[in-house]
Amino acid sequence: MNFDLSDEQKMLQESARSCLAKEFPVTTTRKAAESLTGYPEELWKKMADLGWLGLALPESYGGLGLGFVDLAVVLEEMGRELTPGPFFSTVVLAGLTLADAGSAEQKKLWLPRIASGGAKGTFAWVERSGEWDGGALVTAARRAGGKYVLNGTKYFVTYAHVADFILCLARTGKALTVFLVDAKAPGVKVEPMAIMDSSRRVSKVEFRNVAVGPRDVVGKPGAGAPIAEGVLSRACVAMAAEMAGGAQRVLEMSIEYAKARVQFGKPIGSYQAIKHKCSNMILEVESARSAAYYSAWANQEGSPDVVEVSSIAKAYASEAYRKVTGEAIQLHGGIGFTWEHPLHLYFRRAKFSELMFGDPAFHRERMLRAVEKSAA
Amino acid sequence: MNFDLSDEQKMLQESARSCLAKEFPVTTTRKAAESLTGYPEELWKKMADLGWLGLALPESYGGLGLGFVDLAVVLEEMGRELTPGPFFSTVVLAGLTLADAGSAEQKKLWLPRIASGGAKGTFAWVERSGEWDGGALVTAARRAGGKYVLNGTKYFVTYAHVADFILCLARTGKALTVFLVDAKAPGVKVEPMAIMDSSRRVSKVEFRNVAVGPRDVVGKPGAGAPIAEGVLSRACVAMAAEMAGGAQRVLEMSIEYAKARVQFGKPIGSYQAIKHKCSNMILEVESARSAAYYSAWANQEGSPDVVEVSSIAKAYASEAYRKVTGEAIQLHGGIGFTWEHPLHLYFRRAKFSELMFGDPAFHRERMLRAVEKSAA
Amino acid sequence: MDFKDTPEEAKFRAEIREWLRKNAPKGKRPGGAWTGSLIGEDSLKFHKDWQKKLYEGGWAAVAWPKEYGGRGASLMEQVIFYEEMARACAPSVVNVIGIALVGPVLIGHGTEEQKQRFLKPILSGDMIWSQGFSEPNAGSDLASLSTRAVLEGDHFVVNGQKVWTSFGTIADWILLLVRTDPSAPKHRGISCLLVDLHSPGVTIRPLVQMTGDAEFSEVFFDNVRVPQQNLVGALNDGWSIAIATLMHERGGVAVAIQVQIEQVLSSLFDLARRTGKNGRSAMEDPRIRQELARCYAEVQIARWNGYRSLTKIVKDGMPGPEGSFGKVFWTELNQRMQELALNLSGVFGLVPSGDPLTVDSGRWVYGYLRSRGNTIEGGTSEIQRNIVAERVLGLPKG
Amino acid sequence: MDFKDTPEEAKFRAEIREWLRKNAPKGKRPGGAWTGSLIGEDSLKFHKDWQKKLYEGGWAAVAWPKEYGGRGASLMEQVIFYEEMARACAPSVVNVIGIALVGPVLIGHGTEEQKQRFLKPILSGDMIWSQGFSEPNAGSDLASLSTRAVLEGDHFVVNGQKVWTSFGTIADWILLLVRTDPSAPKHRGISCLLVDLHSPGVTIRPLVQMTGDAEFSEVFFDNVRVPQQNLVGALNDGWSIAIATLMHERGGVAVAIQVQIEQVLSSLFDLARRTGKNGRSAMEDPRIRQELARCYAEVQIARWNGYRSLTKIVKDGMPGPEGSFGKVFWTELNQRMQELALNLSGVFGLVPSGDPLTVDSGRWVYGYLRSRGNTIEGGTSEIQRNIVAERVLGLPKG
Repeated sequence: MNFDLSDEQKMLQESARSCLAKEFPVTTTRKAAESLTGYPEELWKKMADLGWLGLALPESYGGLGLGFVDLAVVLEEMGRELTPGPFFSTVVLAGLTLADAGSAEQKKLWLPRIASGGAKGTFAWVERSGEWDGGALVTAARRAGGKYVLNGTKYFVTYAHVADFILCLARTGKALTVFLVDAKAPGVKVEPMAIMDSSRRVSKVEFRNVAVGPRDVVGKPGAGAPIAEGVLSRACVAMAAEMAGGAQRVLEMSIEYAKARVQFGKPIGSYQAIKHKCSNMILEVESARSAAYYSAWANQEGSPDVVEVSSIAKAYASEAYRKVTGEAIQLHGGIGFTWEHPLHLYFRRAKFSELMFGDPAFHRERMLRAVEKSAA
Repeated sequence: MNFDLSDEQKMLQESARSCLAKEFPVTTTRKAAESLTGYPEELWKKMADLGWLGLALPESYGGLGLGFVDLAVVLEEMGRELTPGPFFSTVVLAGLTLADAGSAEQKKLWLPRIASGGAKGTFAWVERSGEWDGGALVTAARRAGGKYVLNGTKYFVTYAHVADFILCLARTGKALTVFLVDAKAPGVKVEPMAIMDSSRRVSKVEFRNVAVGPRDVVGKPGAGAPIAEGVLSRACVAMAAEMAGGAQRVLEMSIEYAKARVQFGKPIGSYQAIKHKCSNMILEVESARSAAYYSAWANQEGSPDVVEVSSIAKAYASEAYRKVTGEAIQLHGGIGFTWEHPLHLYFRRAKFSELMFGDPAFHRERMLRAVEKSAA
Repeated sequence: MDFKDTPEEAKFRAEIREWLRKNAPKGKRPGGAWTGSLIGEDSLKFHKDWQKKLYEGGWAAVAWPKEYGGRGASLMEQVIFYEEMARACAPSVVNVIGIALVGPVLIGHGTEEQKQRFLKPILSGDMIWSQGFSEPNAGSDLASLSTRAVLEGDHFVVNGQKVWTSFGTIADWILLLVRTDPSAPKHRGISCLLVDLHSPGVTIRPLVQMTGDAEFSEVFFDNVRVPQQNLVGALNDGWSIAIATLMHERGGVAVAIQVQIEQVLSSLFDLARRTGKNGRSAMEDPRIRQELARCYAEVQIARWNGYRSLTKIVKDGMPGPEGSFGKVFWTELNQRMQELALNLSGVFGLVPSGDPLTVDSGRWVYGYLRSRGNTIEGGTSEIQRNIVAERVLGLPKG
Repeated sequence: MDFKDTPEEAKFRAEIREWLRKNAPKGKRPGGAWTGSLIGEDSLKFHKDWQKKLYEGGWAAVAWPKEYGGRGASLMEQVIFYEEMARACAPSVVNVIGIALVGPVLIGHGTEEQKQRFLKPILSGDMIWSQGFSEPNAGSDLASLSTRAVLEGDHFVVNGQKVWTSFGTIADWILLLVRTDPSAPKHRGISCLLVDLHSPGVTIRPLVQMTGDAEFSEVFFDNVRVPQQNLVGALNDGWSIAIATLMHERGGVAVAIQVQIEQVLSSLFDLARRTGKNGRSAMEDPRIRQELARCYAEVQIARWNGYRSLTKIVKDGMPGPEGSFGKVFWTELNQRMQELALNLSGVFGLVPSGDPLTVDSGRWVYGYLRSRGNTIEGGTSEIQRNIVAERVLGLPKG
């Protein structure tokens, strides 16, 4: 048993930290987040150059063939700086889904381009009901001749406004199917949405009579449910890693401030109320990290407890992140409540991450069902 | 608007406090609680002498004709010292129920004897299901000739082992009816139960083919549900008052200890962690008291929000009491964990009070239904 | 113990209710309806007009003595006033600092000249006030403030910086705490000045808070000259005035706050009724019901605590222990209500105002962010808890 | 990163599993099955017999070096040992203080004579040990202890009182912290003695705790004579030994604790499955499901934190930050699990062991009460949080 990063993973961690913290710190990228695309183009190029985009994609398709743990290392660092951009959507949601369930043709077409930074993808899931349960979806693909005709509206599709293709979870009769849709296809309309988390971009995507060929089915027709389950598990773990990184960064800011800020003649960090607050924060941050990495490993190894541990990681990390960012604002007092201080960006991101891909209650229920199923 | 005790009520409070704290403090009555009856007989006599037993009973039946707020004053003081004995069962559960819904004959027979200390009563409600919802009850009274035949088993009947009569909530067909049963009647079997709260006595009461006459029906046949609703509301308020008193006493012990106990060269009460703990404790104690008295007043005045506010008081006060006693043990450290220190008696009482007559979740649901009903 | 109006109270209630029925503005209002925001010309004018109307009706400051244009209303009547204002959904007054803080300070400590000059325009809303207490290095530890005022001839010369100055961008005047004796112990060298914000040397910079709004400002003083007659109370006696002011703030605000959290609760319930969750109304979800019930219960308890506190103040001139934790209680409760409201709509709950998908015009997104400030401004929850522990429970100072 | 056994670990696991299959006691056990109680003759004999069997099989102290009768097991092997003991529902050893604390202290700091004399009977369970650290006025502030030992000729004369002495009533010997230099700074004047509890002048009084059991004792020393050769380590160097001992306690206990809370979780789920709530299984109640899921998740997270900590210890000799809050994590989690279990059965959950209506032989009533001690004993949660803040996060001392 060994719960530690390898030396290579530690090097990856260091290089990611120094790249992001020095070249793309939150203090500068928050301006880019307000730009048209929502992220600096040079950041995306840098990620491609460093090999991050193909990190966990198979070597045969231009990737580095590393695992989800390596990916988690990078995601944790991105979480620290609230790195904006379509990394999560392209790599975690789209790339790994194709690598996992796509046809040889789909892989050959898209994976090398993803790895090189030449293509971006995303995954369209939630609809107006706001529910993450596949059973609630109404977007449907109707068979017409040898094709499918896709109709419906998806929301909160991350970075769809820059995506080349969109994986869309849709109903085919009673079952679900995942379709690979060209973002420029006739009938696809992408409209950016405003959200509280200004460091991430999402869109509403309308599919109106979009024609999709049988070769654009990911996996088999009707096999969308297990594919979506995999997408959800990976999204959970990736977000948990990001959240652990963000919470860690917020904790560090808080400790630094608690040591420096003097009130009543003493650094506020010498008061027990602040000490105990910080102590609770580190408990939550480290626990979130443990859960993120354990579940990353489980996903990487295809361990039978994948669903259960991914949901634990998502539920725990998002509550931890929310609490830690809230406490950090409180600890910082007035300065933490300003627009200028980056804390509120973390606070906003925490809430978005908590609700996106299912809230903690949803994941506790998902987890418990998986536990019951494996016990039965 | 005036949310304060009257001068008379303050005098009652003072006299109750000095009587109970000086003559029957928890440190001495905890021995009596292990006796056969579970309380010192002289305490009961004293209560009768002071007029407490008839405090809220009509003057026409030998009572003092005061209100539920006055009763709450006495109950709060009893809560402070965990006063054992059948006061709650006899006065709140039995006496007020007869005063509210009993026939003239029943009142004439029992109320003066209750007021003088000459008779004790109780109320039998919960069954093996553990549920407080009347719909879950199976104890049933079958009509046979001009009589009823009662069969079933009740649990957690407070001080039934010393009661002269038992009000029993039973099913008559689809409806519920309350029956007044002589505790010595053939077929009634009272068996003491062990419970975690050693300062209160409860029994299992079996009714096996117990014959009850039509004159023993309280209110009308089939009118048990609203009567039980009244019993439940009054039980909630009375327990909330007791709990507020107990929590207040525990807070006082904690403050005293925090001032006296020195570790690392300073009284532990000078450490912020202890300060904030105590600060949270007083918030909960005072809030529980506000809720107890507001709901006592609402019951006294027959205010339309009785159900709602009684359940608020019960739910809030029991969570407050549990938290305050738990924190108090923690604050006392080792000494608070000993058998000898009375803190654990309060901790036990808090848990019992929390679950008896419905747990906080039950009361939040009851409250919300009442709110919805009054809004509709 | 009695929770019904006395005949006098009932009369007062009928009077304000009737006046509001005739005079409260109807129809659509400029600006964010739910924020009571004063940002923007339209919104400021709307609120100033409303204050003028209140002033003309004699309702601008019910708590002030009659001789100064108030109604000498008892505390209970003030409660009734706020209750009826809320019932009529009447807008708040624009000059809240002037009416709730500066007016009472001047009535208590001001010279006759100061009263003559300032009280009427405060009431009418013609002279908007702000409060200059906090500084970058004097937050919880307010008494360590370092903005200096030096008497030169018949003027004070003021230098320094204030922060978290409410209404800074729309205010005409500021109630300022300054250090006038740097050699004295820190509570003893502070004075209280009335400063015209249009004076040369004053720079006001909006302080954007995490909501994106700028309710507050930073105010810089660079050799600002303030006439000596603008000193309130005695020289170096400003700390006791500041404390009295903060007390006013807490007392006055407490009543209005209760009305506000009851409105939040009511909107939260409305939202729950309208929201679907797992194919049925959120109002039918047992888990959400528990959370709603918890909020409902605590809002009532806050009200009852408030009633007890008011009764105590009326009888003894000061609140009991239940009055000391009111701010901690409502601010933390409000944070939970805002959070629950956001969560009800799932990820759609995060769409802010402006987007067509926003829930309740974005009030919950705004409220979720804004509510984080409540546990900081006007004394952090940590400071509040220390105060309760030391002053109410008598625990030794750390 | 890999969570599977290495081949060596797998071999070790197979060996202990096989031995337990053959040797672990089967059938009904004396005493409270769920408390692991040692109270009562029967129960004590049962546990002593079991320890003898472990000793004969060479399993009594896997962590000790081979030369002293242990197996020199790695930390991972110790984890495996505890996991397999739990899997086989094997009883715990009776002489836990001897094996987990006194043995390692003697191996590290004892004289050759002390090792020869004490180690073997510790292993075999023939000599039961207790630990005498806390005093009535030295709880969290342990270093302020005042039990005195004065060297007179070749004996120390000990006077004073210890409290919360575990196994006091069944122990033969005690590891005692005493003050040997009252004039030195408080951490510098403490020594560590091995004291025979059968010595004249020792009085042991059972300390009944709020559960009604007496796991602990008060021990009084009235001119107790202790031979000089029973001093462990150097004179006045006892504090560092005490700290090392407490570290041992925390490290060793952590592994066993994880197994215990997993058992609590599993029993809690069993109970929920069996319990009816509003006409259906509690396992179908959405509110209870959330609470169960929360407990389940946190138990897993405690395990993962433990794994990280173990990995760190193996690599660097000391745990990382995730190891510093383990006690706070499990003790507070356990309190919540005990509470949830009680609540599941409603008011029937409060019937203690002995009454026919009791749930799960009263284990939850007992556990609810007992769990309150966990956040106090071995360093209160408050002290633990201070330690994390100061030593891990580097915040300044108050």
